[in-house]
Amino acid sequence: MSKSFGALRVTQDLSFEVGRGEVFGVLGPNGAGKTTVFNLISGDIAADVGAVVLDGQDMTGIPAFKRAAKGIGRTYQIPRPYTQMSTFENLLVSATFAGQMRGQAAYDHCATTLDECGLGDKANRPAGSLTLLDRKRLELARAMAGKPKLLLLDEIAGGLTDGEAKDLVTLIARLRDRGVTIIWIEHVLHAIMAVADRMMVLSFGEKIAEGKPDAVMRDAEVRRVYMGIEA
Amino acid sequence: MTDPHFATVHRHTSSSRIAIGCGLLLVLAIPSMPFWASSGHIRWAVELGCFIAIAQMWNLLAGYGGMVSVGQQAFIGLGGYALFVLVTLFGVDPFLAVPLSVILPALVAAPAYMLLRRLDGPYFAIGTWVLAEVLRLITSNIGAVNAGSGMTLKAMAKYSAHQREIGLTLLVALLLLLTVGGTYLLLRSRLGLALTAMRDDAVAASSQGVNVGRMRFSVYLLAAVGTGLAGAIYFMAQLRISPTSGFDPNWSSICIFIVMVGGIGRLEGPIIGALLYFFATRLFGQYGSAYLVVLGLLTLVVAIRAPTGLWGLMTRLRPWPWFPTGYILTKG
Amino acid sequence: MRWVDAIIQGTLLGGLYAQYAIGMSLMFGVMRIVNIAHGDLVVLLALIGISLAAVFGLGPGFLVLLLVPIGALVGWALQRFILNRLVGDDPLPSLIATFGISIALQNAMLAIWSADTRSLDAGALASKSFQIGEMYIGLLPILVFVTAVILTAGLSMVLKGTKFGRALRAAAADRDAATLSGIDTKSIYAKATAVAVGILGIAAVFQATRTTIAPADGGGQLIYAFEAVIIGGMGSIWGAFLGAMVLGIAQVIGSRIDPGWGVLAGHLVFLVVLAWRPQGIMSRK
Amino acid sequence: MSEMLLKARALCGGYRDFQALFSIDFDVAKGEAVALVGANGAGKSTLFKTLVGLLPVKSGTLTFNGRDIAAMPAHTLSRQGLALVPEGRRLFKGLTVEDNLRVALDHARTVEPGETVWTLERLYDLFPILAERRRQVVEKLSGGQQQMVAIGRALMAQPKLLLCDEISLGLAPKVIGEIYAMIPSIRATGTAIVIVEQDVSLAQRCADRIYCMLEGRITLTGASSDISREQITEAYFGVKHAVG
Amino acid sequence: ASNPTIRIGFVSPQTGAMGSFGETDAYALDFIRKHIGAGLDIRGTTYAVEIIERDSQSNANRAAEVAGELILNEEVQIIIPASTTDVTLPVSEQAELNGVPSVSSTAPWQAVIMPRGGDAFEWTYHFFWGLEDIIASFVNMWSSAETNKKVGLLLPRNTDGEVWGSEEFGLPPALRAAGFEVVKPSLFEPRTNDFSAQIAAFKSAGCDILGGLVFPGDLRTAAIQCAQQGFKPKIATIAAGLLFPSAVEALGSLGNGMSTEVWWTPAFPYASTLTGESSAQLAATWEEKTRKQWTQPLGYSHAIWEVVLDTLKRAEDPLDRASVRDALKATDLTTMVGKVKWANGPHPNVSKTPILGGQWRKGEKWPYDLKIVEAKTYPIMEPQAKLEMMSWQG
Ligand SMILES: Nc1ncnc2c1ncn2[C@@H]1O[C@H](COP(=O)(O)OP(=O)(O)OP(=O)(O)O)[C@@H](O)[C@H]1O
Ligand SMILES: Nc1ncnc2c1ncn2[C@@H]1O[C@H](COP(=O)(O)OP(=O)(O)OP(=O)(O)O)[C@@H](O)[C@H]1O
Ligand SMILES: [Mg+2]
Ligand SMILES: [Mg+2]
Repeated sequence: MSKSFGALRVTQDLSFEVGRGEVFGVLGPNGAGKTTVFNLISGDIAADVGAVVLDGQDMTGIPAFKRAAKGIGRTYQIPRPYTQMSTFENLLVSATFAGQMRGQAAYDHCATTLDECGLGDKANRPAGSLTLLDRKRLELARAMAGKPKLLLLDEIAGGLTDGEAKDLVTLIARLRDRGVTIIWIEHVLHAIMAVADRMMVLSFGEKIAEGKPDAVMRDAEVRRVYMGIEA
Repeated sequence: MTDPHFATVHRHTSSSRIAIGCGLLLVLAIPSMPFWASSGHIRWAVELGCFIAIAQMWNLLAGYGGMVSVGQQAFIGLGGYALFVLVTLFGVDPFLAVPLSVILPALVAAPAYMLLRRLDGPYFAIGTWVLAEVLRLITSNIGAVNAGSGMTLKAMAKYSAHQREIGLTLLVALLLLLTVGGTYLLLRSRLGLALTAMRDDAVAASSQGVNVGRMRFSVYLLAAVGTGLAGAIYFMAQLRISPTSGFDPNWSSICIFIVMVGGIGRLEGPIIGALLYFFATRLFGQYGSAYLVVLGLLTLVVAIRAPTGLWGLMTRLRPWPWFPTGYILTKG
Repeated sequence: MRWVDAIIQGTLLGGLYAQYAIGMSLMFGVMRIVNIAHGDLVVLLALIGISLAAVFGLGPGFLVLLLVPIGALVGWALQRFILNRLVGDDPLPSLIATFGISIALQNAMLAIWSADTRSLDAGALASKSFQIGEMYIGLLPILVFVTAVILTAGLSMVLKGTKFGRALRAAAADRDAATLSGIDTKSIYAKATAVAVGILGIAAVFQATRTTIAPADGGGQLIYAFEAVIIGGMGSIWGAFLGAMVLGIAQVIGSRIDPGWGVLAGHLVFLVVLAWRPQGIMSRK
Repeated sequence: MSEMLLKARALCGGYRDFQALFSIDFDVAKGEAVALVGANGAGKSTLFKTLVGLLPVKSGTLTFNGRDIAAMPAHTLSRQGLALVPEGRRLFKGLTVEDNLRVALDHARTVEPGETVWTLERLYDLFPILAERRRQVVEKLSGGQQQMVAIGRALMAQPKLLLCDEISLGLAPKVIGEIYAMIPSIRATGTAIVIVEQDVSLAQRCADRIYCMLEGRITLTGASSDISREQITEAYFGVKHAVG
Repeated sequence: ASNPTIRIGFVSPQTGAMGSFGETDAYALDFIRKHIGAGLDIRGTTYAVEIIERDSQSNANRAAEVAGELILNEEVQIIIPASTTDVTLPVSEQAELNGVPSVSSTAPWQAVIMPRGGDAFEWTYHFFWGLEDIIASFVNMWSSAETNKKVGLLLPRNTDGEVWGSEEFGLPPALRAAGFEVVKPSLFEPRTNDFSAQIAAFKSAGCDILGGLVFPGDLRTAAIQCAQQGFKPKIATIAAGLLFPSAVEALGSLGNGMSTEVWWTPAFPYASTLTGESSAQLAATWEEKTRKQWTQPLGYSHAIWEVVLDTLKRAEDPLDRASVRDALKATDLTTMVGKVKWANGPHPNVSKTPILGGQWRKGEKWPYDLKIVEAKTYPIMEPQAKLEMMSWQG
């Protein structure tokens, strides 16, 4: 995949694969192009060259809403709730359209998901009144409500307390156990290290490392570029 | 209920059951008016019905679709002209021509949307206005429809006053069922969810599986058809149409006033707003400029003090919705 | 020659639209305030000016000196007491409020000044022109155009390169954050609207000199001003100016082809520009 | 404690019909680094917004630099040296990186002679990527880059007290490291810092004192070296949950 | 002791762009209300008369709405659409369909009859002159001066402009028949800002005469641009736009010497059948009361009430629409503006009244005075002056 914004080349010949039921971590300095990769996968923006293949199906040229229905769910780094709808209705949208559920099944699924994400008591509150952190939770809940096969998580652990981060990791592990494939962009290392099966590190749109979390973190280049540890 | 996650979702309330029941009865009562009401009241019902329909369509477009238009007069004029052309030039029966008149607005709305779809917010608004002006200017240059001097619906004279009233009231009842009832059903359906979601954030909605492009298009088209139908009925009652009366920007002013004062983004708003506007104009219209100054200031006060409109104020006092479209999770 | 003449006349006509458009560009393009009463304010200022001229026997030049501060004051008050409560991401509230103001203002003016048409007599200035070959170029349109250029250049400079301009753009983008950066957003907005309406004081004098003024005339030029701002690209003052030129030239060329199609030609060009570059011709996006 | 810069006593505040702060006592001394911790929804951001005047003080007293600022208009506070890096960045969209920073410079506090001044150059040294993107409109920056601009904008105001709400949110570890490494040098110029930080050990390391908030109240305060993790955890969650 | 009440509906543009037309209507209404304050005595029975006025807001839709309301809700016996085709057409249409007599004036009869199909109507009656008269009057005026007989026509794109410019029954064919060469660019959009195309066409054809129908706002724009573009015809005769003194004043010195049609002036040799006042007295009272110069619609605003009251008095049953209609149809009355008698008309629903030609000259009491320069078409009086050439002195 490649993508340029004008003269700025954001990702360049980037290729990677994620196995079914895997938690795949994506790390990289700010501006490395991680969010852009998500936008390319979810179809929010179109790639200049390259292809996204989900379950053997080529997604190139397929608009975002169809990709969602085919099982790609995502969260936004900067939350984008439907501010005038209630939290519950926010979920209902993706359960209905991305998850293609109807009626009682959708209600049940959304109510469960809200509880799982710790928003159970805010179900009927307008999403616009949520705090930043709750909005981030809502991002996750809404993506989950769409019953995705592939879940793209963009920095959802930032700002969580240790305890909350642990809960989150547990939740993600549970999702994986249900067979959901997860790609997770995260700067909160202890959280992602706790659950990722494999990781990739981007820098200036290029992959500088990929592999098991521990191995990646030991990589000198990664330590220098990303952690700022000269060794 | 052993399943702890069996969710209970409420949509209707007792107020809504009463309101919808009453509303249906009222609408169904309209066609019976020729048998008991005075001609004057029938005419009121027809005009009021058209205002409600036009405002409700604007509300669907602006309040739910997020597409603020100041050019809905385009479709009022097209609906009206379609009727006059069908009747006068093609000799179609007027009452039969009314439902056929929505074809023209639909045919124009489709390409118009293609042009406007890339615009949002104020861009879209101005775009619709220009489009309406373009239609007005083109119409006033077409000789076959009498160009600038407009057309007259002489064919109505072949019906008796009573027959005309029966026809018109039937059409208005149908119009209200389609526009108010139709919008309500649309909003309660899964499409309603999509519509509200994309109004709040179109990008997020499309990544959640909502086909934003098609939804917007459908809403634009539906609003055009509903507005066109109302336009045809309105001008059938007025008997005359001209480019300046059909494509009068004042229609947008009326929509804005009714919906904003009534309450935007709620189905109840346009109904309350239309009632207020209609009776205020009839009661105080003869006070000329003083009345209009007050009307203007009222709009200003609503914009500042009560952005949710009269319906917003009413719900704050008594939260009794007539047309609930939301989902309230009571147990989950 | 015929077409050269058309382009020149169109450009000069564009100068007229630019006078409306640049104030609107400031309010609509930068602050996202849709001011429906823009044209009515011109009429108000013109009527005040005509009355002053009648009572004190003032010439147009002197009137400009009076109307600009009056306009600025009106603009300041309008923003301070009304529009400041309504600005935000959503342009709808300001649209509704100014729509209400427009109706109230039009009818209040009708009650005060009656529906009579009035104008300012600029004497020979209005009908004077220069002859170049077969072409006649009116002095008044040239004055209108030159004034528009000066206003555009000035305003654009203020917006781009001054502390005031940056503060205004910042306040328009995020009021709370602007407050945090030490900007008194309400006062900045009030000043900006004062500038926008002050400019209309100049437009009012020109308008009353080149045609007539009656209370219901306000809406007439409004659509052109909006079109110019959008053609140019929101927020760009030079864009609005350029948009006004495009519109003026399109209208004149259109009416040379057939006088009935002049206004229509302007609208069609607007739609074409929108289809081709919805973000406007001067926008870098 | 040495000279007090900010002093809040029995401060109450919140939103229109919702009280979120209850009788808060909160002090910051000149040049001090203070950490504010607390669970999601505890009221940290609300406290910050109240301190800088974005939300009204409902009752209690609030002084900054010896002056009562409780009723002062928010926009006058930045000139007195109070700056906030707001939650969620709140950049000026449509303006370039440099214009965002300049807006703050335009209205900055006038520095006294001898004080170190934050200039654009100094900031670009700190975040070189911003120098590269200086002419780009901010909404096209990546999340982390935007956070850098937000920090930069607050610094440009030449603050005496810098309030940072979730400063490290969205930043790569390397940048977080750099920012925290910078704190001593900021403090050295006499500027005090309050940070909201979820990483308690990091907070403890870089702050002199810690305040813990729970449900709109300060539940624990003290020198960071004196407080144990357990105390913090308890103050965090009350008695409801204890993290195992 | 309640008297039977006759209800009269009255629709006029009091607000909006056409507001100046409503001024004399409101004045006459005031007068008539006082005049019949005690009620109307009809063959021994005293009837109370209620005049219900409605504002059309210068908007044709609104005019139709209020007409429907007056007819159906207020159940008026007769309806008066006062001033401008935007009121007359929709109101007449409502009256015709719902069977209510309507009486109107102040628009060339073709503009009221032709857009509605041109056939005979049962309920709606109109008195005014027609295009054939104004053409004759214009031709007489223009023939009285030395010109090259080339006329440039300026007409707006609206009902009036369409009718005046009609190639069937409008100005162009008639003028050609009278030996004039006609330059007629297509109709302009009202409130247009640029007339350079039309002016270029007139200039290249070398027109000595500028004619047409232009409303005041457009007229000033056009006149100034004519002067700028060096197009200075010897004669400028414009209908509608020069009706009101305010419009002539708005033209500034360019208005001096422009000529126009005259519907009514204080010099008309008729008197009111209601008060016996002469035309001059009517104008004098107006000027005294309003401190404004008299305007041409004043005569018609008055005359329409003469017709209405006369009709009601003759009606067999003034409370019955059909008998009011019959009385209206049988009208034979010499009013302030001349004789009204539908039996004479060129069309069953039209009664013609006189038209003269006038020229605006610098005045004494008021800035500009309207001098009658043409009275051949309807020789009801002697001309007051001879048509002079325009000076175009800016
Ligand atoms: N619409 C756009 N136009 C121009 N440049 C863009 C646009 N979107 C992103 N960029 C640039 O592309 C680069 C990659 O951005 P991206 O958001 O993918 O980074 P990221 O890896 O997610 O960073 P972070 O960790 O800070 O969120 C950045 O330098 C950014 O400035
Ligand atoms: N705009 C608002 N209107 C009403 N209540 C609000 C608003 N913003 C926040 N609140 C409420 O105020 C309380 C405190 O919120 P605040 O944002 O200050 O918490 P916080 O400690 O910053 O949490 P976080 O870690 O999530 O940022 C919460 O209960 C929240 O729901
Ligand atoms: Mg990112
Ligand atoms: Mg917070």
